[in-house]
Parts: sequence; C-alpha cells; structure tokens
Amino acid sequence: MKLIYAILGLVALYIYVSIMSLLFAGIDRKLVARMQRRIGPPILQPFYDFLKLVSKETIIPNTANFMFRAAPLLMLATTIALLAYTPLGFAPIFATKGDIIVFIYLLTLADFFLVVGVMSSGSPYGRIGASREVAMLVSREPAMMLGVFTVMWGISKLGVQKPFSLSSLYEHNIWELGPMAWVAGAILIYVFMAWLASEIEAGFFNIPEAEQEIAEGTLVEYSGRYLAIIKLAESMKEFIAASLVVAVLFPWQLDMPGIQGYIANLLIHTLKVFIVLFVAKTIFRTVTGRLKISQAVNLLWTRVFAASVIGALILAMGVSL
Amino acid sequence: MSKEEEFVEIVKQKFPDVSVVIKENKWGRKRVWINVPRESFRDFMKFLREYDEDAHYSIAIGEDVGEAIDFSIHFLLKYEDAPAISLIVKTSVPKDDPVLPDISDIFPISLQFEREVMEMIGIDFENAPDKRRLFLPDDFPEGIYPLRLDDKGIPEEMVKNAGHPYLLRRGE
Amino acid sequence: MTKKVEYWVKIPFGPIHPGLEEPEKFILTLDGERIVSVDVKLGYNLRGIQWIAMRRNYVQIMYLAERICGICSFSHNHTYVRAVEEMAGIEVPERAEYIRVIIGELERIHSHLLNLGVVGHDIGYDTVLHLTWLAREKVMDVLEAITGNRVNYSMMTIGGVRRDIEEKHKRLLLEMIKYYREVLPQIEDVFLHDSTIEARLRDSAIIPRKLAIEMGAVGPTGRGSGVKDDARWSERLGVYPDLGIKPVMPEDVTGEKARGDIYDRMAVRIGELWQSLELIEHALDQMPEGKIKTFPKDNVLVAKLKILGDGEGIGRYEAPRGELVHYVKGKKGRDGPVRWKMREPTFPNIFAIAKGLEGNQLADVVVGIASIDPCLSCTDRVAVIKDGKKFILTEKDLLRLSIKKTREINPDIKGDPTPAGVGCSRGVLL
Amino acid sequence: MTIKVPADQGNSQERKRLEKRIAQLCRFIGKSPWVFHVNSGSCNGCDIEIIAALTPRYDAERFGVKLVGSPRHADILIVTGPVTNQSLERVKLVYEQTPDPKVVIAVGACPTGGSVFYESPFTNAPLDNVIPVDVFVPGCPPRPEAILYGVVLALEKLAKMVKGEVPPEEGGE
Repeated sequence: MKLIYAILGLVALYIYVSIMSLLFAGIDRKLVARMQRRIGPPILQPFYDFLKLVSKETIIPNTANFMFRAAPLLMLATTIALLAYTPLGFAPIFATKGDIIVFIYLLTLADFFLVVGVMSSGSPYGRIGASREVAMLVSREPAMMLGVFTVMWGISKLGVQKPFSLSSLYEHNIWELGPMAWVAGAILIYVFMAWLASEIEAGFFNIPEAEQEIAEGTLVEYSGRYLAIIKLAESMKEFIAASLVVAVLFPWQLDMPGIQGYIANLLIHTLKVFIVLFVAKTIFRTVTGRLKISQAVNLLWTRVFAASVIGALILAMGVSL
Repeated sequence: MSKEEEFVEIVKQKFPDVSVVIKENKWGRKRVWINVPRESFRDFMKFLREYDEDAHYSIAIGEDVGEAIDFSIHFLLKYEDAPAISLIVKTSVPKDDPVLPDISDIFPISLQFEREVMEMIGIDFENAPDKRRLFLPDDFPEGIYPLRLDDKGIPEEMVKNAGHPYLLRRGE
Repeated sequence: MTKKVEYWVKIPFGPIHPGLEEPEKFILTLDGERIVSVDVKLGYNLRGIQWIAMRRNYVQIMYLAERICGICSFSHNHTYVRAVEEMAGIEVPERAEYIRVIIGELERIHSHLLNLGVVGHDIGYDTVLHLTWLAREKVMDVLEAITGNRVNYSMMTIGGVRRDIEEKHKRLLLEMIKYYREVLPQIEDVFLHDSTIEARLRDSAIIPRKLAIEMGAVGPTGRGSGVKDDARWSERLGVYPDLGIKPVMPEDVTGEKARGDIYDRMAVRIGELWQSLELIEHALDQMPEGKIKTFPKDNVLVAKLKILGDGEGIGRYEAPRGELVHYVKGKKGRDGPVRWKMREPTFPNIFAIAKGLEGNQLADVVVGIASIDPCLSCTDRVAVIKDGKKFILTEKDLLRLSIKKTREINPDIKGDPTPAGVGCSRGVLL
Repeated sequence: MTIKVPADQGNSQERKRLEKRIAQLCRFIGKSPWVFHVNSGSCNGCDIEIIAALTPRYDAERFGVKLVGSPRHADILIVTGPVTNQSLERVKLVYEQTPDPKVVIAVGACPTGGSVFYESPFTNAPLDNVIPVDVFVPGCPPRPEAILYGVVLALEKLAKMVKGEVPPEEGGE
C-alpha cells in the first residue's frame, strides 16, 4: 500500500516541480532582461518554447547511434528518480540511511547521460562541448560532497534516527552546532553558491552551452522533441540542485501536521529555492561573463575546493570540541 | 630639405637607372612615384627594408594595361613623426612572360597580396611559398583571370542579371 | 626531445557561425583545447566589386563603394572620393572638409561602440552587448537626422559633401556629446576594470610588435601592439592637423606599455571614442560658412571628370578598423576609372590575428577574431564564377563535413606541433 | 513521429487529417520563434540592423524571439546578402537542416534583387531561385522596425499555411 502512495506522490511532485522550474526559467529570463533595460519575454515563454519544440520535426544525424536517441530519455528518467530523494521542505519520499550518496550519484548520472548522448552524436562541436562538460563535472563535485558530508556528520552527532539521510536535515540543522559552525556555515554558503552556479552553468560557468564559440555546445545536434526533453530535464535539475542547497543551509520549516503541513512546507521551500536561484543564476548571469574552461576549472579547484576544506575543518573542530 | 627629397637623393645614388617623380596634390601632400625595372625589383625592396626597419607595406595593385601588366606597391616610410613618406613603386611585366620575383621573405604580408594578384591578373611570382588561391574557390575554371581586359577576362555569357529592368532594355 | 603523442582535431570555424558575423573560414588545428595552427580561407563574401566597377562611371561607383561594408560605408566613400580628387586635382571647399571630419568621427563612434558590444557578447557577457548597443542608438539617431539613413549614409560627393549641417543638427550634436560624456565613463569602467573581462582579455590572442609590423597590422590592432601609425595623422589629411589629431596608444588609456593582447586593442578603441568626441567639438566651432560642393550638379561633375580625369590617385584614410587605401587610375575621355582597387584594414589584420591565435585556446578564437573587428565584406572584392560545369562540393551536412574531415585527417602525428604563439593563458581569477 | 505532409498524396482525406494534426500542434510556433541568421556574403549593414532589433531599443525578445546558434534549433531563417557563389551551397545546406515548420525571411535589397551587385556574374541574387522564400524585407539596410514587421508577417503566413489556407508552393497574397 505504502508503495502506491509513494508513486502517486512522486508523480504529483514531478508535475509540480516541472511546472515550477519552467515558471522560474520564465521569471529568470524576464528579470535578466529587465536588468539589461529590456522588456524581456512573457513569463510563460518557457512553456511556449517547450510546446513549440515538441511540435517541431526531429532531425537525427545518420552518424549518430541509438544512444543519441536514448540519452535524453535516460536523463529525464534519472531526474525523475532524483525527485524521490530530494528534500522538498519535508523528508524525501524514499528516505533511507545514507541516501545523500544516492542523491549525488543520480545528480552526476543525469549529467553523464547528456555527455554520452552528445558524444554519440559525433559532431566535433558536440565533442568539444562534452569534454568541457566532463571537466566541469569532475571539478565541481568534490567541493560540494565534502561540504555536505561534514554537515551530515555534524548533524548525526546530535542523535538522529537515520544518520546520513537527507531527512535528518529537518530534525537538526547546521546552525545549532555552536558558534564555530556559524563561521563554517558562512564559508559553506560561498561553496554551495559557487557549486550551484556551476551546476546550472550560469555566468562564469556557462561554458558547455557557449553558443558563440562552439555553436550551442552540447546541444548542437539535438532538435525537436529530444531538445524539449533535455531542456525540461535541465531546468528540473536546477530546481533540485537549488533545493539541496536550501535544505542544507536554510532548512527552517513549519511543523504542521497532515496534508496542509506538506503543502505549506512545499510552498515555503519553493519560495526559498526561487530566492537562492535568483541570487545564484539571475544576478550572477547578468553581472559576469563567461570564463575559459581552464580558468573555470582553476577557479573551482583552487578557490571553491579550498574554501570547502577550510569550512569542513572549522565545522569538525566546532563539533568535536 | 624635406624627408621626401632626402629619400630621393639616397635612391638616386643607389639606383641610377630608376625614374623618380615627386608629385604634390592640391592640398600639399607629396607622394614619391618610382618606376623600377623588373631586374632590380627585388634588391630595391631589400634597400627599402634597410632604409626603414618599420616600413609599412600597405597595398599591391595589379593592372592590365593593354600589352603589359603593371604591378605597383604603396609603402609608408618613416611614419614615426607626422607627415610620413608615401612611396609608390611601379614595375611592368610583358603579357607573354608575366613573372616577377617573390618578396615575401622581406615583407611577409606581401605573400597574401601576391596570391591575390596571381589568381586575379595572372602574374606568376616564382618561388612564392604558398601559391594556393586566396579568394577564388577551388572550382573556378583555370584559364580565366577576372580582372583581365583581354580575352582571358570574364566572358560575356557569364554576366548575370538579377532582374534589373534597365539592363534588359539595353538588349543585354 | 621525447616523442610526445598528441591528438589533433581540425575544426572548421565558420563560415556560418553565430560567433562570427561574416562568413570567413578558419581551419584550426587543435591539440585538445590548444590551437596549433590557423589557416584562413576567405572568399565567401566576394561580390565582384572591382569587376562591376569597370562598367560604371565615377558617380555610380560612389554608391558601389559605400556598399562594400555596411559598418564603415562612409570611410570607403571618403577614401574613394579623395583618390579621385587627387587624380583629377579637384579643390574641396573648407566647410565640406569640416563636415567630412564630423561625419567620419560619428561613424567611428558608432563602429567602435558596436565592436565593444560584440566583444562583450562573444565572451558571454550579454549585458555589455545590450548596454553598449543602447548607447549606440543615440549616435544612430544623430546620423539619421543629418544624413537621412542609419547605415549607408551617402554624404560624400567628388568635390565636397551632399548635405549641410544646419543649426538644429549642431544642437543635436552638442546634446549627443553631453550624453556620451556621462555614458562613456561607465563603458570604460566595464572594459578596463571588470574582473571577468580582464581575466578573459588580458594576455589572450597576443600579436607581438614584430609580428604586427611584419604583417602590416593597421588601426587599433596595430596600435594595440605598439605600432604608432594613424592614417589621418601620418597623411596630414584635410583639416585633421589643425583639429589636433594624434594616434591613440594603449599607454594613454591603460597607463602600461602595449602588450598587443585583446585588452590593449579595446583600450585603444575606448581612447579613440574620447578623441572622436573632442574632434567633433573642435570641428563644430571652427567650421566656417560657405558652399559645400564645387560642382552643384552631378552630370556637370561627370563631364568635368571626363576631361580632368587623367593620371593616378591614392586615397588614404583611417577607417574605424584601420588604414584604408584606395587607388584610382583614370584615362582622358572615359567617364569611369580604368582601374579602381581598395585595400581594407581587415585584410592584413586577419593574417596577423591568425598568427596571433596560435598557442591560445579555442575559447579565445572568437574573441580574438572579434577583437580585430573583422569586416569581411570589405576584404573580398572579386568573386568567382561557376560556369556550365557544375562542380558541387556535395557536403551532405555542414557539421557532418567536419566529421568527415576529422576522420580523414585523423592526425598523422609525424610533424611535431611547434606553436609559434607567445604567452600561455594564465587565468588570474578574482 | 515526424509528420511529413505528402504533397500529392492520393486520398486527400488522409492528407487533411495530417494537416489538421500539424495545425493543432504548431499553433505555438507563433509564440516562440527562434531565429538563425545566415549571412550569404552580405555587407553586414543588414546584420547589424538585425542584431540592433534584439537590443534594448527595439527588443525583439519581448515576442520570444531568440537568436540561436545552430540551424537545428531554428524556426526562422533570416538570410542576408546576395548569395555569392561560394555561399550558395552553405545556404542550401542550412535550409535543409532546419526542422520542418520553418520560415525564410530575406532581409535587405541584396537577396531581393542584388541591389548594386545586380549585374555581377558572381552572385545569384534573387534568393527565390535558391531556396523558397516566404517574406522579402526590402531596404538597404531595412530599419529594425521593418525587420520585426517582416518576422510578424512571416509568422502570420506560417500560421495560415499550416491551417492549409495558403498552398505552400505559390506565394499567397
């Protein structure tokens, strides 16, 4: 019985998150346009884009093998599976011990499928975009993982039913671990914001889709329905990545029983996600240009990873003392 | 003694058989026009390079003048202080053996101008390092040189007309 | 030297590519992301201008000269007219000279702002594109008010200028100068002190001074590498000397010595924007009254040119992209020139940047190419003809072509790639 | 499911069903027209006017117009320039690559009739005999408002064509 409820919940979540993420994409484009003194497209523009793309003819290059067709579907599938483990204002549906590892694994798997799909398309532009995507992927994950594991370890010290699970974020949070944790928290905010910006490829890290240099980068071969699926999966991944950052750093929730509790928490969570995405994506995209891949990787390793190590150490000292 | 006269003196000593003229246009800008025979073309270029290390090779013009082909190059010398010397070096080449020495080792940019003149007018620069076509694509018929006025130029039936009314009335 | 196995990929860059505004084809040999060698293939933009010119008379060629390139249409017209005036020995009234200076500087402002926006766009910094192009609309309005058209304003005629600058245009010009005195500091601040732009533009696509002189680089590209040459200054053109013209070098804007990278080229362009504003101001108050062209009617002009038109003339002028040279040769009794040839600033700059790009990364290619502000429509003058024999390069698919080429030229790594480029891309981060 | 509308299909009933199917799906194309710019040898007077149409003053993005980087994503092909011989192949190639419900706009005097290059043997000027063109925007260069008006006209024509009123071959009104 519980399984059927879980599946129904998952489907509802899938519909909700896809609508919300496309809505945010519209708001984001509108705000960036307003910041550039333009009027900018209507808020529902991403929905029109999605529906138009679905109705377009799809062209498959004959050098592409079957993986080219399978990759977008697999990417969407992993993103939906990811939904089951994301903390959306309440404990994730399949919350088990140590499901943070599953969450990170699925997150990177989605990117991996995109890279495989692009590589199988055979176009050198796509290959350059794919190699850039992998370089970014490898250099941004360690910083985030270190930060999340230290926070999880700190929280599990306070006695939690399921240690190392994303649901534990709602029992205790990082700010209850004493003054040293506050300093660590400040550093971790910088780390997570940089990670989020590079995850959704905004501003500095908008390199794989750099349409100027390599003609739309990774998505150069896709068109029609496959492009629509990839765009939807990517905007959902943005929402999920932002909800992880919100869950780790700003997890304050109302404790209302029953269905209204779930809905209220979900709405508060969505508001927080919009604010975090506004800072990490809209402002960042308007203010900065794009870095070279070598500079971006250099930035991710020397600045973001170093900050994450320092934050983890301070947090560990704060907790153990 | 303005810079031009001083330059002309040096040229006269080194190259006696070269005809040099200084023309001045309406608003007082002097230009030095030099006609160089084909044989002393290459060492005249070497002399220019020594005379001014930063000589600026600005343009090379190939021209079909009936029975010969003129090839002139415009140089800018001594442009550090205000009025620079504007020098035009002209040589002419008979149509039956249009061959000129290549000077891309002295002025590297001249290679591109030579490539263009080679494909447009048909002067052949021997031992030029790169004789590929610059502007004309590969499927351009071999014998035709677009800027030639004689039979080797663009034949009449290749002239297209994108629907211009007056052109039709002239019976073309 | 141990045999290093490297995997090269040849990427065709262009001809139809969102980054480049015109069709030009750079074949890049890549080692991973590093560029080993660049080969330029021009010719996609050939429209046979020189060939058409052989069938036109003097006045008709003015309309052809101005459509060589949309952005610097006034410069081409101006240089062609100067060449004809020098050949035929025609006087130009004083007031017409001042109007030529004003329109020339207005076009320089609009062309430089355009290029600043395109460079900002090419490094993904779209806000810069939108704001600089918004600022550019101001000068377009002034140009439209004076000449009647936003682009391709045919202001020039042989022996003077077509339209006069009345009182209301003067007010418009002064008001525009005041507007730019507020806006330019912000644009200058973005391009000289912003960390992203500094990170992307410093030490990328470097053209050393020796290479710039060898390749005859002109305009901001040449001056960015330290070659002190400005056609208006070295030619003592018209009334420019008494307006106080001198070449703008990177030292006056950034304070450091010229390094020949994209940053310095942008600094030279910003310096020139300030200089243009001053030139317009001086020209406005030194402009005498009087008539604006020697031959009021064009057919009188063509008749006179038929008689006077004998000999050769060279016109040199500083277009926004560099020194522009036109050569006109006329013969008595012909109403059109016998030979007309132009050389655009982009022609040497393209080969200079092609050499300068080696050793850089793929990401720098578009910015490097945009930094010399290529105007390929100027560069290709004589086109090709495809006669009966249809020889179709049946490239099935634009991108598939690159796949075929990559598989064909699967790298035979016998030759060792010696990158001639100088300076590695040192990412100085925030 | 790529819907290919067979032009001379035997039973017109089956074709009508297909066309209704497309019309129902394609009504969103008017709301989010993605533009790809093809420069076939233009003097880029028109190109800077096209980009000026996207910048704040004329702002084509408020209709959802977006400049995309690859013909695969494009709905509208904006072609400028007198189609020089070398870019002839490129233009045909890009036309074939654009997914199906697409519109071609010829911007400027050059694609319309080869403006000053009309007699040059090196350009095959009217774009019409290279690829089927839906809207010609005359002017050398046309003002950004004219280009935007051309885009709107093209979208109306596409919507009508999709509904089957205007037979796709001849130019319609």
